[in-house]
Amino acid sequence: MPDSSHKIVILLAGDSGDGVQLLGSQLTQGAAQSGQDVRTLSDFPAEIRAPKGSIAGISGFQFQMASTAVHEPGGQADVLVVFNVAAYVKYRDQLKPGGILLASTDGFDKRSRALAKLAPDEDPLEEARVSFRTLECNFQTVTKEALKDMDLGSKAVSRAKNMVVLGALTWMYAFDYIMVREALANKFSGELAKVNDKAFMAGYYLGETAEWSAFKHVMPSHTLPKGTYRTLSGSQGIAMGLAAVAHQSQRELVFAGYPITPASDILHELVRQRSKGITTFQAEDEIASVTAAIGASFAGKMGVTASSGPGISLKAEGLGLAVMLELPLIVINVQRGGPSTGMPTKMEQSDLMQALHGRHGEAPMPVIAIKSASHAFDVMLMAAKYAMEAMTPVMVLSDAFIASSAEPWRIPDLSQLLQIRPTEADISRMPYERDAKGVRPWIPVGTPGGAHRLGGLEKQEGSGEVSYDADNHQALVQARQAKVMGIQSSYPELTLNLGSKSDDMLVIGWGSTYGSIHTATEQLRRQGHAVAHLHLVHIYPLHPDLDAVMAEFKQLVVVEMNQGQLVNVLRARCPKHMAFIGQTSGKPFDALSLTETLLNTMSS
Amino acid sequence: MPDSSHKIVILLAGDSGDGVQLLGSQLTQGAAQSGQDVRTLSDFPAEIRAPKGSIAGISGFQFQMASTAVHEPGGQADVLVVFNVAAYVKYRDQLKPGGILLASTDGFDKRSRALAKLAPDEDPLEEARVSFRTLECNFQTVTKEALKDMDLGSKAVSRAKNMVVLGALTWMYAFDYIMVREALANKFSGELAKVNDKAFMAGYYLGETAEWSAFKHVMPSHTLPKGTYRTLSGSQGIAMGLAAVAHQSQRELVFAGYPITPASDILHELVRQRSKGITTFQAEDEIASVTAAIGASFAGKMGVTASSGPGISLKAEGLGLAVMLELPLIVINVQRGGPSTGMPTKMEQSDLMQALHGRHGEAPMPVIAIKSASHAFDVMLMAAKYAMEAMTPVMVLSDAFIASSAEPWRIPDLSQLLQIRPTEADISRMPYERDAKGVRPWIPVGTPGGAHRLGGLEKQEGSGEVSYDADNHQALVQARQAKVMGIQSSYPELTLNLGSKSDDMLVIGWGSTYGSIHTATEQLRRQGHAVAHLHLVHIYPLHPDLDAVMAEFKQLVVVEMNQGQLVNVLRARCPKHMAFIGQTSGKPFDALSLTETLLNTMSS
Amino acid sequence: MKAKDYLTDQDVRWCPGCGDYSVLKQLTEVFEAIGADPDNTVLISGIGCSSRLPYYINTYGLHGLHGRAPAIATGVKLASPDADVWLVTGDGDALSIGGNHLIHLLRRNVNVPILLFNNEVYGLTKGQYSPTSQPGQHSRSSPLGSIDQALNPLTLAMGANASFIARSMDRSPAHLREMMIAAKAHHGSALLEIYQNCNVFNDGAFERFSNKQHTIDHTFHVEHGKPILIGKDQDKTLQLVQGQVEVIKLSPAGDLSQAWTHDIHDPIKAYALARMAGDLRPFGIIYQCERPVHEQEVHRAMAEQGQQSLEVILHAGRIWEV
Amino acid sequence: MKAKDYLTDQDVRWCPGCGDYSVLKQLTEVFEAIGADPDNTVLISGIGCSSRLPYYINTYGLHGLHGRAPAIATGVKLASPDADVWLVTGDGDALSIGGNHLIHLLRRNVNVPILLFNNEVYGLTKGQYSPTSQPGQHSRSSPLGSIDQALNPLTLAMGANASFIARSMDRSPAHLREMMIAAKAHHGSALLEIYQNCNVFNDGAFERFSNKQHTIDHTFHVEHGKPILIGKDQDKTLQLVQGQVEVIKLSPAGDLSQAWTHDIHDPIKAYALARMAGDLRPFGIIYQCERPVHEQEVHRAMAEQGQQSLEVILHAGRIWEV
Ligand SMILES: Cc1ncc(C[n+]2csc(CCOP(=O)(O)OP(=O)(O)O)c2C)c(N)n1
Ligand SMILES: Cc1ncc(C[n+]2csc(CCOP(=O)(O)OP(=O)(O)O)c2C)c(N)n1
Ligand code: SF4
Ligand code: SF4
Ligand SMILES: [Mg+2]
Ligand SMILES: [Mg+2]
Repeated sequence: MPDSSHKIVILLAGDSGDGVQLLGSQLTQGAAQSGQDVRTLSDFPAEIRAPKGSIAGISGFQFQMASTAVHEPGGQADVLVVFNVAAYVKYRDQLKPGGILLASTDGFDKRSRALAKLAPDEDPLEEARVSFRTLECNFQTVTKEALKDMDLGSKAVSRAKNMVVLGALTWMYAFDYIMVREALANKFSGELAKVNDKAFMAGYYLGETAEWSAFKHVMPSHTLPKGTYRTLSGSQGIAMGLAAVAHQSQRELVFAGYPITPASDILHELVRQRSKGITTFQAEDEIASVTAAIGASFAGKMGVTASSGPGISLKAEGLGLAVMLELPLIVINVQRGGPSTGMPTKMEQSDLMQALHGRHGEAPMPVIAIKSASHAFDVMLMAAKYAMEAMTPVMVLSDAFIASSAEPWRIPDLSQLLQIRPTEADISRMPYERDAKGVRPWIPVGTPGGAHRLGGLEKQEGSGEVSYDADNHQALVQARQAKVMGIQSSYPELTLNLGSKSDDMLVIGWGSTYGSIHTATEQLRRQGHAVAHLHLVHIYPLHPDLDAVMAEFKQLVVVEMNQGQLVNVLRARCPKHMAFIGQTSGKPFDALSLTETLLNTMSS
Repeated sequence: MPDSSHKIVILLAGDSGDGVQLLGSQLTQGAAQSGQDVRTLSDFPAEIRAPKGSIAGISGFQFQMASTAVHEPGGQADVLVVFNVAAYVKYRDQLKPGGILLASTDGFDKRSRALAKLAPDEDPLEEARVSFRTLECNFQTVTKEALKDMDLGSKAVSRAKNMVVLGALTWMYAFDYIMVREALANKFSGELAKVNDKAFMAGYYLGETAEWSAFKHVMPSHTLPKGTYRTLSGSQGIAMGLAAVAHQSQRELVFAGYPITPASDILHELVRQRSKGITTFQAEDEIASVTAAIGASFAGKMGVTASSGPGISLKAEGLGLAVMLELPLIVINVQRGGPSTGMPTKMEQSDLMQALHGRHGEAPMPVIAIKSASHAFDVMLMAAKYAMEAMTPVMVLSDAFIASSAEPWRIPDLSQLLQIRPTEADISRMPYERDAKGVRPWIPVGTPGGAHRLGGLEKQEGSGEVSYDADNHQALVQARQAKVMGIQSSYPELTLNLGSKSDDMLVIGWGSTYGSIHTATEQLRRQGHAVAHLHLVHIYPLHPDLDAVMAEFKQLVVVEMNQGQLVNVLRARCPKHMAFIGQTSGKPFDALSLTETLLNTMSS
Repeated sequence: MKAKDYLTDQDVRWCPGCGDYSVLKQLTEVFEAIGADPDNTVLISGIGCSSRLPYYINTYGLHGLHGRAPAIATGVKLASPDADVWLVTGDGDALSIGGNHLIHLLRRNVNVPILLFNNEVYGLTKGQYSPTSQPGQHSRSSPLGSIDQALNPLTLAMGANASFIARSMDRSPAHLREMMIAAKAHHGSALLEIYQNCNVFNDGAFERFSNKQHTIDHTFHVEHGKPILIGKDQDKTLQLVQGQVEVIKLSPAGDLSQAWTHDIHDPIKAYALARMAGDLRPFGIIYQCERPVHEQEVHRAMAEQGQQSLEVILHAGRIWEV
Repeated sequence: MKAKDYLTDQDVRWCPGCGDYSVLKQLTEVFEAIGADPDNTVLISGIGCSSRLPYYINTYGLHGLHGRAPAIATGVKLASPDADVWLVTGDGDALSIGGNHLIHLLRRNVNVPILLFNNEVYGLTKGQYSPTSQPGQHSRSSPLGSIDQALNPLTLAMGANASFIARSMDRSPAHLREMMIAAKAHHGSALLEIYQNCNVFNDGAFERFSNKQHTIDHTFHVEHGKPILIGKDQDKTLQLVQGQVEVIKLSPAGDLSQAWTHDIHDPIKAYALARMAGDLRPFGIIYQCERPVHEQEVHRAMAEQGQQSLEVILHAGRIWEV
């Protein structure tokens, strides 16, 4: 009898060669198209291709789907699908007791057990059968059988295994198999398309024939607002957001980057996307990319750059220059585990203080934090608005989780997008003559009569000529600061993400912890606790109403994936005791244990 | 009748070609050797050699001397010595009403007035005679006369003018002219020595003959502790401090730098000094210098690097690596006016937040602030102690003011210097196996049986092998933090620099503001106000007793040459209201106006 | 516009006697000669005495970061491919901290003339030895003589596959103007090394090449298709002997067929000439070739590949209706 | 010690089939052959797949920062001039972000052999084009073909006045070992470019040079004092024609006196050989010369100038008693 709970967490795992990420993206796409809300989380191995069958080489893909809104990829999994024993060993602790284990038994043979460094006589499936509801199937054989008339080598057969699993799961959750099939047809061509389709259909029929009906689980459909939908990852959200910036500002963009995990995907998306009005440039390093972007902004296009960890550190000097030149610039930091090279594929929110202060001198610049893939799109528009309207570099914080996490997204109506009005090329003003908002003109190279000189030395207010005058410097330090504070007037209203001012405790977060905090807070509220959630988008300047909001609550807790960064910023401006919950494990908060931690914080 | 007040501020100013800096250093040296306490301040023009006679090209040298302890170069001058009209125009506002103006009239002719862009008929001396006690003398003629039998061109004569002035002032303040003369004899040789000596003596006799006796001012002598003295600038303090580090730690040093104002002088001093055990390396840029220093530390010597502004920003990535490798490293930031290229020759304390947070990831490192030239010497020993005993990079903050400011310094007894015991090359421990203090071993290249591999990726606690494990990362982030906190156990006691816990208000500062704050606080105390002064040396970790000390006072004020940096760090840990007094004009606080501002803060 | 109209009203702040004045002057004269459009001309520099030049010229200008001028200029060119961008840099700026950006600019062949002021010293920071300083040079950071080997900007450029390299001198105004015009006319990155005297920290570094009395013994001028002739009597030429360039007498005297004929398109001989770092050095255009220009390639590829509208991008791939 | 004793117990984490395995293996064999002392051997690398190598070798090792290995190695050498330091780097690491440090290391002539793994791609970041990628290369950051011109590591090194340049290949183990030994034996910076196949992101980039069937048409080996002979029948040689290296038949056939004799000390011909970036390329030691070694010069100068004790330093200059 089909089960029908509202939320299911599925974790897929296998060798990098098993195509787990592809399986995951097709499956979540199918889920979304079948009316589920979905959030995903990829867990890449650190190596390009670690030895086959080794634990280090396992790649994971987790998602949560639900017929109501979900905000995070979920904690412990209801279903674990493993292509081999190493995958099982790596992830068994993440499967709920009594959860479903779908195991490809061909990956559990003696050789596989040896590759996973298990004792020769150890059969982990024995133990599994006790703890979990197991579904054991030799997918290799099934795939071989399905493709027998296609004359393929065993490697090619292996590679189609993920399609069989895709079919089986599509059946199991009663996704619209025609859509999934169509999507495959669009993605692949020629021989490969045929192979994949056959394998997919074989998987789809497998459930029936193998009598897996007890595992079948029909999900009720999530009622979403009407519209055209697509799935969106954080990297895509940023790339599309930049396309939207070009559209809304009527300014072309120059994106300059240098490959680094996990920021590189933005460049990859941009070159694939071939957006009208965006020129991309792969520079020789991060210093060249930030300074090339500054050059582009000087020339009158909008310069954008992105990086992670080490690359962001290298851009420090360039960002200071952009502050001094008062040119628009967007810099995107896709945070990863630090310090130094750290854990490049893992997530962390430990660059916030660097975003605020990682430059010499008084060099203030707006900092905005992305909280999810779809939010990435909106944030790019905001960042560009502030950059082009206030003539300032803007730092956007994303992270490794957001970058690859995907969710269904309603494609916005272009007429509803944020308006951006770049500062005018007003040559009647001197290069550093400020308008009422404290903003100097933006005069692109080629503007008749607009010739002017900029530089990193302190400049005379107004003329922009070099000046070492004491009072002028004092005034300009303050003018640059005031101008940045000025963007507050464009901020949207500050609203609680959950709860109201009459609640007792306020949980404050920023960035990719959104989903976990939201879920945990929701849970506490359901349990009757008066807990509210506020997720900060504007880290600098903070929202002008924030102090007042914080003052309304008896208890304040800040949750971050670091050792305490935003919390100290807030402590410096709020006399109230502020609790802190931090984690730097490279993984997102588990909503369940976060709920408990918050509960303890409340009662303590 | 000779005057005899206890403190005199003298400001010398002229074209860069006039040798004002040399005059200043010889004069203060003479003052110090004649028993005065002295603090100096150089004001360099931004250009190497701006057009002769222009205001932009004026170089200034100010000092305060006193028969009691002085702590800063003073605010408004009692005496202004100008070599030309541009110098007068630039600095006239800095001379006290009724102060003495000593003007070299040859620099006030028509041509000079034109160069200074004055109206042809404007004679500033007229106005000067009203406001000041003027002493007018054509030093060019005096010098020419003095050197007439030496057959010199007018340029060479001009160049000796500063020696005449030196002689005149030596006479005026009754310094020991034999010592000054001797010093000149040591500094110059050959023809030049003769020229200078003649000019000096001519100046010395000038006072008598010119009947300047009314201006003569015999300073009582300052009673200093017995010992051998020398004058010391901040750059010298650092260079000698590093020599002392090599001596005390019995470890050789590798200093890697890249020229930048005002940090370059450290490299210049080091190459001149030729210290036993210190290798210097002028790298191709700041990134190369910090990474070469790290390489040296890996090899087993103590790596040191220094820079300013833009160069420090460029080192961010390297510092993060040093944190991860847990290798000793000293990085010295001689702060200057920012942001960006900013005001390279001016002082500012605006890099404190960068020192704390200017790296991606959780990358804590000790930060120590130098408060004066002599303190620089002591701080280098502390920094090296923490670096080598806790295996950590250490950031030392100095600034443009400290770098060139000079003071008399008692040469310390070597047996009294701070002990440094570098972490041992204990190969019985694994490379990342920590001792009781959380410190890993330091195993120089070449240690038999010590081969090991380090890297910027997160590492397994103990073995140091690469690890992406979540719990391990969490633990190591904390272990690195805890280890840095551990240096607190080596801190000297936290003592108030002035006043006691029973006072009402505590003024907190750090770095080169020491002199101004000290003087202002002293003044307030003299006026009967219960004000204490605490000058922080350890910025990170803060002194463990600091919170308790702050809790004792009713009122807290933080004074910094920035827009509010330390103050926010303290606010985050102290619920009390904290007032802030900031300045970013590129100039030190004037003690007099600081006194007033503090007074206003008290009563508000 | 006249040469002087290209000057801003800013006081020029170099030391009296500095070679930079000459370069500034020649540049304004070149601007007059080529009719440079101030609205479409951009000077990009790094940090150093030389890099102050843009402040004095009445066009668009950006005084950037130490060493990063090539990257900034690349960004300007990507955004405004048709702007006339000039790069202004020094030996420290271009070859010490900025060496990497320079070689990548040269390899990409971004269309900019590069004025590299080589004074073999860091002027602005008050006289430390630079990568082009001669071994043994006394300076503030090498009071007892530097031990570093010198970098040769011209061979480095040949190593990075530059499409134009030339050398001139502050004290040869006419030649300097000619070289600037040639660099501007070149289609691609054009590296012009300018020997420039820093009379404060490295006075006379190029005395033997610039002093009229010696110049004839220490310099020769190369021109495409013309024989290389050396010495007061122009009776000597060069030949390559086992990897060394040697001076030989023409024999029979005056027989120009024996002379090394300069071919700006010959990279190997250009490299040989560029290596001449001793007491005899070539001036003029040493090498030139045609290669695709980066910003044009970028925009050509973009045009070929087609650019998508926002509407299309948002709806690309799998979409569905709810 | 045997080759395998130089391996650590770490799992090697390169993709199966990666050319890096061969380089690792040859290096351990070279260590056995030269009797490398693990206590005194140091491998310094940057970031990249190739730069992971130090983790697998049981000596001192430092996996540093992307592009900065040359600077780190220089620091190690300044502190420990007698340590046997090797530099391990990739085309992205050494030539993209790290190009400047590399040329300064070469110019200073720090005594380190440099193993430059050139796979013409960024492997670790999953396959973007690199500075050595051929124009038109399809990659994750250039799905429609890269438009950048390639940088040539060997000409770049000649431009920076390197004292040793050589080329070998992952698939020629014996030759690779020989080149490693020669690089180690060289007194100064020794740049060894190793063609290395990245079978995941740029498979077959060097197929024509490494595939036994083609190699004879596309490669030739140079050895000092030996004639350069080309082709299956070794009946061709090279000659320089107007700046181009051309293949010509020996005529009369077999007359070696007509052949280009390789002279590793000839920088001009070395540059000509290094420029051969097409379908026929040289392998072996292309150039070598003796120049002062940086760290030795530093310590020689220090010894000559004399080092002062702390006591002397503190009391130098003007002091007085109170
Ligand atoms: C990142 C950074 N490092 C160092 C400096 C200091 N600095 C300014 S100019 C310069 C050297 C300039 O030499 P060069 O390019 O030869 O110019 P010149 O003054 O000789 O014309 C240095 C080291 C700086 N401004 N920024
Ligand atoms: C400062 C910085 N920028 C970027 C990166 C990301 N990154 C790591 S390796 C690499 C390229 C490596 O290419 P290569 O040196 O050719 O090594 P390969 O992997 O091909 O052996 C890049 C861009 C980084 N780690 N640090
Ligand atoms: S320091 Fe040298 S290069 Fe700089 S302006 Fe003066 S003379 Fe010219
Ligand atoms: S990505 Fe390429 S270079 Fe890196 S390990 Fe795999 S095959 Fe080797
Ligand atoms: Mg220079
Ligand atoms: Mg590579």
